[in-house]
Amino acid sequence: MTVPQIIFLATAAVTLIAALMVVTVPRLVHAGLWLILALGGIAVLFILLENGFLAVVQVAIYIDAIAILIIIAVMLTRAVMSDTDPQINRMWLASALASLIIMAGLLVIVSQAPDASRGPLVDAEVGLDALGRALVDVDGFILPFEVASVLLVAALVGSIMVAMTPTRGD
Amino acid sequence: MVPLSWYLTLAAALFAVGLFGVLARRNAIAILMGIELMLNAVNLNLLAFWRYLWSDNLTGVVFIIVVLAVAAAEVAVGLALIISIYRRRSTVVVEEIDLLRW
Amino acid sequence: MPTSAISFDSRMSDPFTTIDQFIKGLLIGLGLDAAVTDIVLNIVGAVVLGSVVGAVAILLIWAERKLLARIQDRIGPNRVGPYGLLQTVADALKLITKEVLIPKGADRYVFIMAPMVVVAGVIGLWAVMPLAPGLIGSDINVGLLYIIAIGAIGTLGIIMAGLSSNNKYALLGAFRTVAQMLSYTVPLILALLIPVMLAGSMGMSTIVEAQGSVWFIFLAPLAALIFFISSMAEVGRAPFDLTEAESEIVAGYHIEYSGMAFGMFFVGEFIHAYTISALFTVIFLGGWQGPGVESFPLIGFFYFILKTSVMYFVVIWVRGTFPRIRIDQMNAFNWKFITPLALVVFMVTAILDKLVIEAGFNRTAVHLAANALIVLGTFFLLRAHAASLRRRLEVTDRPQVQQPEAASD
Amino acid sequence: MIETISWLIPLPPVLAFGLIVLFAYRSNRISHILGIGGMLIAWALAMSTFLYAVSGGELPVSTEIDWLPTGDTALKIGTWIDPLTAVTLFFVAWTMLAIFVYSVGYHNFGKALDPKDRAGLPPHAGGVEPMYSRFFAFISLFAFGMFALVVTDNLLVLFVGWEIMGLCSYLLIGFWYGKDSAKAAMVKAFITTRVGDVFMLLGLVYLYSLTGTLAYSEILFNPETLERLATTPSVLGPGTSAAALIALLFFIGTIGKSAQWPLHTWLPDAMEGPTPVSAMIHAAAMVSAGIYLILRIFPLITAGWHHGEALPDIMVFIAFIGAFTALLAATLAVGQNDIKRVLAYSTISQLGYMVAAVGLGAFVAAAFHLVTHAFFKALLFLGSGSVIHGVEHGAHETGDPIDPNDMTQMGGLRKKMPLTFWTFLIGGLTLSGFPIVTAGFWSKDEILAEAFGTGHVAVFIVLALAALITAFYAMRQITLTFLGRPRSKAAEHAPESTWTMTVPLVVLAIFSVTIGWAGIPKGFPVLSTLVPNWVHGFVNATLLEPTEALEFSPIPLLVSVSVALGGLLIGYLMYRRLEVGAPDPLARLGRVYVWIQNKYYFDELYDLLFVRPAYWFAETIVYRGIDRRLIDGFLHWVAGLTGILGGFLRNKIDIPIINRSGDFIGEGIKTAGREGRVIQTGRIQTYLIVGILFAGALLSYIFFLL
Repeated sequence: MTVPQIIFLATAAVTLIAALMVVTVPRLVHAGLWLILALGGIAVLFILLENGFLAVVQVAIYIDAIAILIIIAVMLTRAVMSDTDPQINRMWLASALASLIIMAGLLVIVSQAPDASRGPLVDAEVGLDALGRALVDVDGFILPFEVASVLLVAALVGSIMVAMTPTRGD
Repeated sequence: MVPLSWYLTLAAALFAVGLFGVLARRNAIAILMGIELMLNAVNLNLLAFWRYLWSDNLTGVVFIIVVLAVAAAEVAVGLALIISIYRRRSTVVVEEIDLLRW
Repeated sequence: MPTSAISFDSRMSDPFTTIDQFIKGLLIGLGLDAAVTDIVLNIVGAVVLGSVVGAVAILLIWAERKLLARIQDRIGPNRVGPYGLLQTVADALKLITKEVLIPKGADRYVFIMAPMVVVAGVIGLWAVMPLAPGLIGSDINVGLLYIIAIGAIGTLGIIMAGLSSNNKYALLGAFRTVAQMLSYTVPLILALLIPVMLAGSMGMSTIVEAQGSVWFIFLAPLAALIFFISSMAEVGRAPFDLTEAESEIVAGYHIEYSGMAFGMFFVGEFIHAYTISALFTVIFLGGWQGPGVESFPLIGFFYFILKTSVMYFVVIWVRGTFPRIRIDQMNAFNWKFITPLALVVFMVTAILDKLVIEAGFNRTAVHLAANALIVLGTFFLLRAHAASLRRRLEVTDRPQVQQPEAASD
Repeated sequence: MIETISWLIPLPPVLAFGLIVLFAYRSNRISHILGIGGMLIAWALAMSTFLYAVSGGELPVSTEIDWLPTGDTALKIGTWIDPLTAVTLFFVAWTMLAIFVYSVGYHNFGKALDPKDRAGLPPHAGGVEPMYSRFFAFISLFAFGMFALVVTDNLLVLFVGWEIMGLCSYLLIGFWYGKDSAKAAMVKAFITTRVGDVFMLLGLVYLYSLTGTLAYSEILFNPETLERLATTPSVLGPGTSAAALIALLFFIGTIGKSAQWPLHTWLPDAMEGPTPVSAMIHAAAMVSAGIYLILRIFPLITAGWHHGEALPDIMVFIAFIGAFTALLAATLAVGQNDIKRVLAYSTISQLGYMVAAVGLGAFVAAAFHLVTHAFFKALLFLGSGSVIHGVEHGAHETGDPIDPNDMTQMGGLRKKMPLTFWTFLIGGLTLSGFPIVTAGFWSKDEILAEAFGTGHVAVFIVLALAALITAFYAMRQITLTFLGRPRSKAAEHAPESTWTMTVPLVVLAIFSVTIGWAGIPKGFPVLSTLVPNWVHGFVNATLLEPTEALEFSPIPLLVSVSVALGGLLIGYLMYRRLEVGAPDPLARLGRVYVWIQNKYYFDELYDLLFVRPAYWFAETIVYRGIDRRLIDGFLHWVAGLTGILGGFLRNKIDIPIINRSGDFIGEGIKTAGREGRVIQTGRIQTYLIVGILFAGALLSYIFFLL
């Protein structure tokens, strides 16, 4: 057992438990907080994978923005669904079965993958510079980058339009 | 040294957990949370593959950035829709949102 | 936390590296593994940094109370210790001995965790703060991004506090805080991008080193101003302290907190303000840069503390002299003024940075001139807007004998 | 240069037509600016062409381009400028320009629109014509047709222009389509001229089938072709040559267009249109086109004949028709009281002169008379329009309900309308052939001299007699209209017309006098030494085989002078003291006068011979017999059969078999849907679960069992 392995196992355990809590706890606010924990675990795993940039981005986007948005949405809609109501629908058993099937299938595939047991490459750490240039390079990824930005603008405008309070004339 | 299969296994488990949330939760916001978990599982996979197999190639990282952007957009629009539905129909339970059902 | 430890590439004359090497050698000599040594050293460093920052808060509170008193023509604390220096210690002792009340119906664990999250989020920022040449918790290359990411964790703590208190004033305060923090993050990030462009890196020490000849406040004064204003709003200091406006929502999100739980929020706010001052110093005032740093790196630390303290004085000064603004003014100011302005400055700086590459007098002059032009343009736009507003007011104030043509004007 | 100009001459009017019809129809001012502007440009182009021709430019000018491909060859379109074209352009451009300008005043431009006026009816009193812009569009198109006919280099385009003018005359005669008489007149004019056109088209086809071309240069000015046509026997039999048959067919076209007997009946009725239209038809364009045609095909008519030989049958026929028409129409003109009808018969009569001249081989005399006639007849028509306009105005002012066209109601207008009187007097004298000073004298005299000189005494006598009658009715008209005392209140209050109407009159009057001096015959005492006979030399150059100028002979001159003066004198004496309500002095002729007044019953004759049989045939044979009995009967039978078949299909097949099975399918689907819809929970989660389970099952089947 090396140090990275210990860190990985600890983080993985925390992440998985937090994820399980997210889908099972009846109080949605708590689910949101557990979600933050799970996402933070993912960020730690990103650091373990030696990509600090994505880890920080993960924190900035998922925890600071998405998770907080979700919690606010929970707070805004809390009045209609009391925490004592069933939070799991009647088909939860079938859902669990389906999820297990998916997981089993994925694990089967993973177990048969030829490279599954290999370690990380030695020459890691592609610089932030290279990533930045690749994102705006015509021969690189400028198209997905621009498409993502257009998508974000569209989503911004769209969500404002959808959530806007209807005016009196509506 | 952490083998690649550990990450893949963790991602598979996380994906399954998120899928269970999507399939079983009644609250629309909780379903969104499940979707976020699934997306994160995918991101974890992508970065693990990048780190273990193609670290000289930036495609995996760019893919994650695109997934992040899509996730942000999805949450924004999704929450806006949920709040809009909540305003009009006073519910966020997906089973009760059945206006178009026969 | 990042695995890479204190930077190793410092010169041998660097005292901090020497200390690091010495302790490391000592531990390895005791029979520890090299990797474990790194981890231990990291933990020790983090503990020392956090403790020192926490201890500094006591001094900060005293300084602020004294200064505010001077501004308000009072004397301030002067009974406990010399110049009342131990007043804060006494207050802390009182708070620690008091019971932490947890209201009925509160969400117990979340309630307790909230102040910790707030304080942890603030202290976490110091991990990437370059205190002196070579003295930095972790010199990651995405330092500024880290600042933004971790800085927003405080928001989470405030939401948790507001949610778990089971009190409507707390919830309202939390909502206000979140709205304010999320909105002012936009101009804050836009303003931070400008020094990133000028320095060509997001790494904190790189940014400091880039200011060897000219501080960025002279290259980008408008960005500095925008950063200062929006970080004040992020902290929730006056005049943006409407998150805890006593006259409106009693005490905001921490209304139900008592004892040291309340003390943590209190301390967290002061540390946050000091952190913002330190950040401003690092990003715009050249950090530890100053005469003689080349030969004696230790002086850099004092330069840093000095500049930060001056900035902290400015923060207190603003708090003591500005009235609180209304919530609609807060939002309008952000979305209608400071965000567009930040966008304009950002674009202009980006273009200029592309055009004038080599450092020197030309670069400074061009950037300063551009900033001055933007200020002038903003000034005239505001005047025109004010004039049109006044005209509209005059038209609507007119008596009932309105001409039909007047409507079309 | 001249080639380009020759192409451009017809274009401005048609452009003006298009612009007026498409864009300018709302504005009267823009409409007439466009119309007159287009005409002015065409006039300038025509004048420059004419000047080029008379200043000794090389003639003929000929250009052509391919138009319609017809197998190996192509129909050509082109221009052809020779002396005949030049002089025709000259009078056409001048008279048309005068008519265009005159129309502005005639249609009361500048006055307000009378609210009582309706489109399709003449304005009641002094108001502007409601369809003002439409009028200018039509006459612009008319001008285009005439110019195209004149400048073209082949008979096909000539025919096209011919037909465009036919259409325009139809439209313009019926311009006031609200009047029943105008409607009848327009139909009559159209159908009557169509009779001639059909024969002309036959001639075209026959000519094309023989020669394979319709270009002037390859037929009319190609001696080989003419020789071949003259010697080829026609389809009618060995006695006639192809040239003669073609010439005859073309000549029938001229009979229709130029209103020669027996197709002359449409022309007097054409007076229903506005007066500028009458001038257009009678002087500038329509009827002149007929004469232009026979002048143009003169080489074809005279193919195989040489000057001084005995006339071939076809020429005798043409001369006979011309002379007969001249006399017939002149006698008819005497009996008319309508001021315009007199002029209409006079036109027919004068055209008869020209046709007779062509028949006698007097090419130059016919062309000369065509030019002079165009000017003085346009002058007379426009003058009569001015008179009518004035009398109408007077009638409206005094409330006197008279027919403004009736000469017996006029009189004494000399004082009221001096300018109109003097110009009309010049026109009338020119028509009568008043000696020496008028152009009509010289041109008519030349025809009489030709008839006498070539030894056709019968024709000469007939024409001289017609000239006498012409002078008589011209003087009768002048006297009745202008001299003596007013015979009605309207005539007392008739005002002089506006300048837009009188200026064209003056211009035309000047031409009516001066144009004749170009054609003073060689050997005429005194004058011929002063002014050389320019026309003869110039126009003769058109022909490959120029006609010879006759030796001067005093006999026809004396006859001509005496009949002109005599006719004028008789007319003045008979009518100078006509009182109100008094019968026409001619009524003393008794039965003959009745015949004249009824136009020798030609209309009734044609009605009996053609119209009634046509109606009877249409009603009895075609409608009752074929249409009702045969076609309708068959259709009714088919319809009944179809009905029976349809009933069978509906009751035995459609309802029991198709409908029932269709209903069964529909109901079955509905039932299945009603039962099956419970599967659709509407919950995506359920669908997802089912989908994942099935996908898992499928994948595991593929993965493990296969």
